[in-house]
Amino acid sequence: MSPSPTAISGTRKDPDLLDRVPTEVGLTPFEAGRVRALVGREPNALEWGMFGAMWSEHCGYKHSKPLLRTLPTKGARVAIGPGENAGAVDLGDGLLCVFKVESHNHPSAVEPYQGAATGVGGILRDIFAMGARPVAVLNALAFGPPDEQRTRRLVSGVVGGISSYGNCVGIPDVGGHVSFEATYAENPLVNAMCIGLVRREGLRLAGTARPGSAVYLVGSDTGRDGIAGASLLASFELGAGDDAKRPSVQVGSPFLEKLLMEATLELVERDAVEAIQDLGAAGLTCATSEVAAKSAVGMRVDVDLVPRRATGMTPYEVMLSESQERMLVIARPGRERDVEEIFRRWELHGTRVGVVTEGQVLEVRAGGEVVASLAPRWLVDDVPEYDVTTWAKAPSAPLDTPPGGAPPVTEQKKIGLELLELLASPRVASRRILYRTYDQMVGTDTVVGPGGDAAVLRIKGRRDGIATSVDAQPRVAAVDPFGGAAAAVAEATRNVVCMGARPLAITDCLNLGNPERPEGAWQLERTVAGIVAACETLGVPVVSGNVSLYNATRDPLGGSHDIWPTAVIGAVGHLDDVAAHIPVTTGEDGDVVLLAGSATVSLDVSAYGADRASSGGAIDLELESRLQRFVLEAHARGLLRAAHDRSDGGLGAALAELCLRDGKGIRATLPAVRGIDKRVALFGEGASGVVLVAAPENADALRALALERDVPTWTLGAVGGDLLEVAPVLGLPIAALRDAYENGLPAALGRTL
Amino acid sequence: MARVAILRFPGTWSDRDFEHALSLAGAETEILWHEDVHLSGFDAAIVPGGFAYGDHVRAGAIARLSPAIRELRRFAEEGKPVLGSCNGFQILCEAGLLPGALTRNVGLEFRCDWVRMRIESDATPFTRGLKGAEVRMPIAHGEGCWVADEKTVERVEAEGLVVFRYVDERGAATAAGNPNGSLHNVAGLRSAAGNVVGLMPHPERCAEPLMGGTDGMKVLDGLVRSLGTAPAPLGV
Amino acid sequence: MRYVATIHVRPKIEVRDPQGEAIVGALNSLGLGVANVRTGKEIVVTFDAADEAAARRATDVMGRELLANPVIEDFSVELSGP
Amino acid sequence: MRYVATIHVRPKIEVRDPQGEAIVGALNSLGLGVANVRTGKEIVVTFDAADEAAARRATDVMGRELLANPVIEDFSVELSGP
Ligand SMILES: Nc1ncnc2c1ncn2[C@@H]1O[C@H](COP(=O)(O)OP(=O)(O)O)[C@@H](O)[C@H]1O
Ligand SMILES: [Mg+2]
Repeated sequence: MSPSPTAISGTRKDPDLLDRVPTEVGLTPFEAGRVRALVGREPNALEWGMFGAMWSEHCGYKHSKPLLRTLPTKGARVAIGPGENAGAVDLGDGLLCVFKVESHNHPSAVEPYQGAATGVGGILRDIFAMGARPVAVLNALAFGPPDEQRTRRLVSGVVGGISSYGNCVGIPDVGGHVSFEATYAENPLVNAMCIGLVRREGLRLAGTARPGSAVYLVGSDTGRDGIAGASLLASFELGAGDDAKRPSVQVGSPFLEKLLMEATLELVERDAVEAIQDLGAAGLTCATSEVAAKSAVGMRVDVDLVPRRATGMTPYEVMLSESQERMLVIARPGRERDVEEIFRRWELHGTRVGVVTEGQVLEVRAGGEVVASLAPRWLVDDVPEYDVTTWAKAPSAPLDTPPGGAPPVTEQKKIGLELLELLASPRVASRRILYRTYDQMVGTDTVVGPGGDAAVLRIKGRRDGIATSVDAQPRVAAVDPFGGAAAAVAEATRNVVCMGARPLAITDCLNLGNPERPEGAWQLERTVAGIVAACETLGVPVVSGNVSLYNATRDPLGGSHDIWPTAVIGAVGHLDDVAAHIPVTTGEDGDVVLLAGSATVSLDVSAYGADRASSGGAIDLELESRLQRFVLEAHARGLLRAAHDRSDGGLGAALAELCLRDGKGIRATLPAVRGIDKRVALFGEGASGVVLVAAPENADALRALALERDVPTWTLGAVGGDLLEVAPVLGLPIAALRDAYENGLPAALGRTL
Repeated sequence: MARVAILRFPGTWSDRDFEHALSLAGAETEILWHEDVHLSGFDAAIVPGGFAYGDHVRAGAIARLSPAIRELRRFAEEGKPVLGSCNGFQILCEAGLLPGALTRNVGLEFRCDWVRMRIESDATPFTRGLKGAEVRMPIAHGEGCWVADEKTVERVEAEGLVVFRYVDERGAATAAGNPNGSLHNVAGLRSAAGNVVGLMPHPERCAEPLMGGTDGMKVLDGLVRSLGTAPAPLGV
Repeated sequence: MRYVATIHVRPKIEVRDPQGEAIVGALNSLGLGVANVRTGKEIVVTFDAADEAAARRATDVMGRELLANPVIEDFSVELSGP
Repeated sequence: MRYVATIHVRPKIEVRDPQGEAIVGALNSLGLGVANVRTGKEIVVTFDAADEAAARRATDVMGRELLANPVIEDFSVELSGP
């Protein structure tokens, strides 16, 4: 058993504190009881704080872990599944692609610029902590209506923060997703995804520290910023009385991150380290206990040795500070000099703060005394788990917010004008005004950046490449969390397929409301089930992810509404020959334009809008799977000139976007599906639709292949002219489409392009 | 083979990109850490893009204090070719190797996009024979607005120091073609002697067809050819 | 009446100032013995207001609504004129 | 001896200040009658120097060598302490 440290004064004397302390660190009485049973004595305040942070939802996944275990995580190409800093797929020839998505919703709501910036910083560290060099970032964002002042401030702040951080570190931002829906007005979503590459032998995991090795803390000095911020402790009143006023806002330093990244990668390259762990939520507590628990060792840390940015910091503050841009580095015995030399050359502050020990005890020292002594596994592995399905309950009444959101089009205008309005609407319009502030090309590997269905990256010195996309389907999920999550998996992988890449795996970020409420629990359960179903049918495993719960929005009456359950899905696909991706073009004059997959669409949860949604547009995952395989096969046979996913704005928007690629026209007719209104056919949305363009001489072969693969197709028309013509309903000049699509978002945000 | 030094400051990120692009142009390269920059034995030097020292204070301001700058100045005085791109251009201006200063884009936003430029001077090792040519290159910067006092601007124009000028689709130096508000649409400059050149765009990002353009290779290839030892470039 | 206000915006004392940190390093490399640097902004606004009380109210709005981010910055005002 | 210097860095009057221009627009949209805005920086340096003369020389070096670019900016110093 661990030595019993002297209690921090006050804990034992004041009986009131006995119950107050665990509550203040966010533990329920039940959890406090578990802690006492594990520790076998009354923990002191620091120890309570460590438990509070590590057993928080954010670090401990209390409400989601049992569900996450149901995700399919195995596959021939999976190199590292969930559980590490990030997951990885095998690209062949010894190269791994490491990736993960992470949320920074709450910090971004408090301080959009710094919240988003430090979100990017955090996900980058997750990737390079594994020894992988980050090669791209993506971001998925969700805001309220863009004409609201508050939204505009959030958009400027969040996009500014992402751009400032990623650009400075020098990682290209190659894609993303933005939703504008009222449900996110108070609670924006900011999810950042990062992709890195590492040779198999360069991979570093947390579970490889051995007793006797030196423990270094490197990077930024430790300050009072964000003390235990992740454990939902906005104002923890332990110690000095002014704690409450301390902002938990953390300010990032991308410059320091760049140095930290280069130094870490050099440490790995020179094989000077045993294990590396980034410091994120719960700071030093989390990093030390995770490395120790995963390596089945102990660790002794002397907080007096930790370089501080503020004076008079208590051990509690040092152990729970969430200062950005720090890494824990376990040196290989005998290589300490090299480690220190690398820190020095990259102009970094790196200090030896402890040692890996034999017994499985995490011992924190201060002023020559032991101030905390806990088994790392208590903090990491013994987190209580709650089975939310036991109280999950579907909402009895349909949602009171029409997920269509937009006012119903009562007085129907000319359908051509409606298409222009739809292209200019925030749900559909080009995101260029946002992503042009991101460096998309640094690294010179971006073959296709933002603006295509998915981004394409080359790998220098190799023939193959990667395609990646991040997507979400919040409107569908609002009425059907299962369908929305499944549709998001389908869309992300389909986008990758539209570049000619085979989806290898996904990462997911579950942005949901309060899991303690029956409906929140139901949404969580259904969301995970939707991902499971889609992954299984489409044959893509989940290799990493993140859960962000308690995303709630207040209504004017003071009640609290959960946001729509929003699964953000990042997909990574592989191209054997990166130069042979499906190009982002309109096609040549005379090329045949077809719709493949499903023509079943509805206005119910579309960007066009409906007054009340009755269904979330069910997805046929078997058809989706056949469609994706068909597109890849058609491309492999050289039958495709271009491909474009039908998504927000339906077939009308898809055709318009296709025209805008090269500024060429298309003459088309709507697919003849019995009983479907022309507006539904043009603006309706539904999964599993891809618009394909083929040279005339290949069209028959393409249709024959589709027939053989049991994928329905509809021939829509041909490329040519300088209008988008959809007979008999509209004919619009390309310039008008461009104007609507490009200026829509700037106008909605009250800016000029 | 031409030996080209690529300077790396804390926060530089285009170093590897230049290394790759120059290797396509047939040059031998070495990345040098700013504290140990010794340029004897090199035929040319590149100051690449990035955020040296986080661009704190002003872009290039802290990098200017590095020992590398003294060595670079000496090297430039010997008449050796020096190219600064993006942050490198900012550093060269801060160091006084090129006139004027680069300030925040008038739109106040970082901008990553393709721009068009006209090459206005061929009196540099990078642009020989390219006078009048129009090129397309990517930019990625938040502080690329070139400013100087009136007298300097006049001198720069009178002496023909503008090497790259932003132009619109019709080839005119209009506001529409200017991504950052630079005076006189200046995108890149040379020193009076012509061997030091700086520009905001990124030639190393458009040196192969897969990257969407090859005009950058013209500049890098120009350098290698001017050094007189290059094999035929690859991939263009 | 025309007033001129200088509005000083500074990061709150407990908020990290990475720019200040970078300047410390740079100044020390010049051989100066610098212990600490904090960076802020200074915005000089020339504006019209009915009287001094109105001018003060206006500068307060400027600082609160636009120039300072209350989550991480404080501001102070020096008013002169008319 | 420990000194504290506040170094004010301002764009030269003939240099365009796009940030200032943007602030004019934003403040006027808040209903304030703003005629002109100039933005500058304010750097507070805590440092050691032998005496006041040395401190003044040091702040001069700070301004000239790093904090202000003479092509576009002017600087002034307020010194206090020790
Ligand atoms: N926040 C963002 N950052 C970067 N790129 C983005 C962002 N949002 C959208 N994009 C890009 O804009 C294009 C259109 O996005 P979206 O409408 O979500 O496409 P799709 O419907 O095909 O997923 C995509 O290439 C996407 O990567
Ligand atoms: Mg999308």
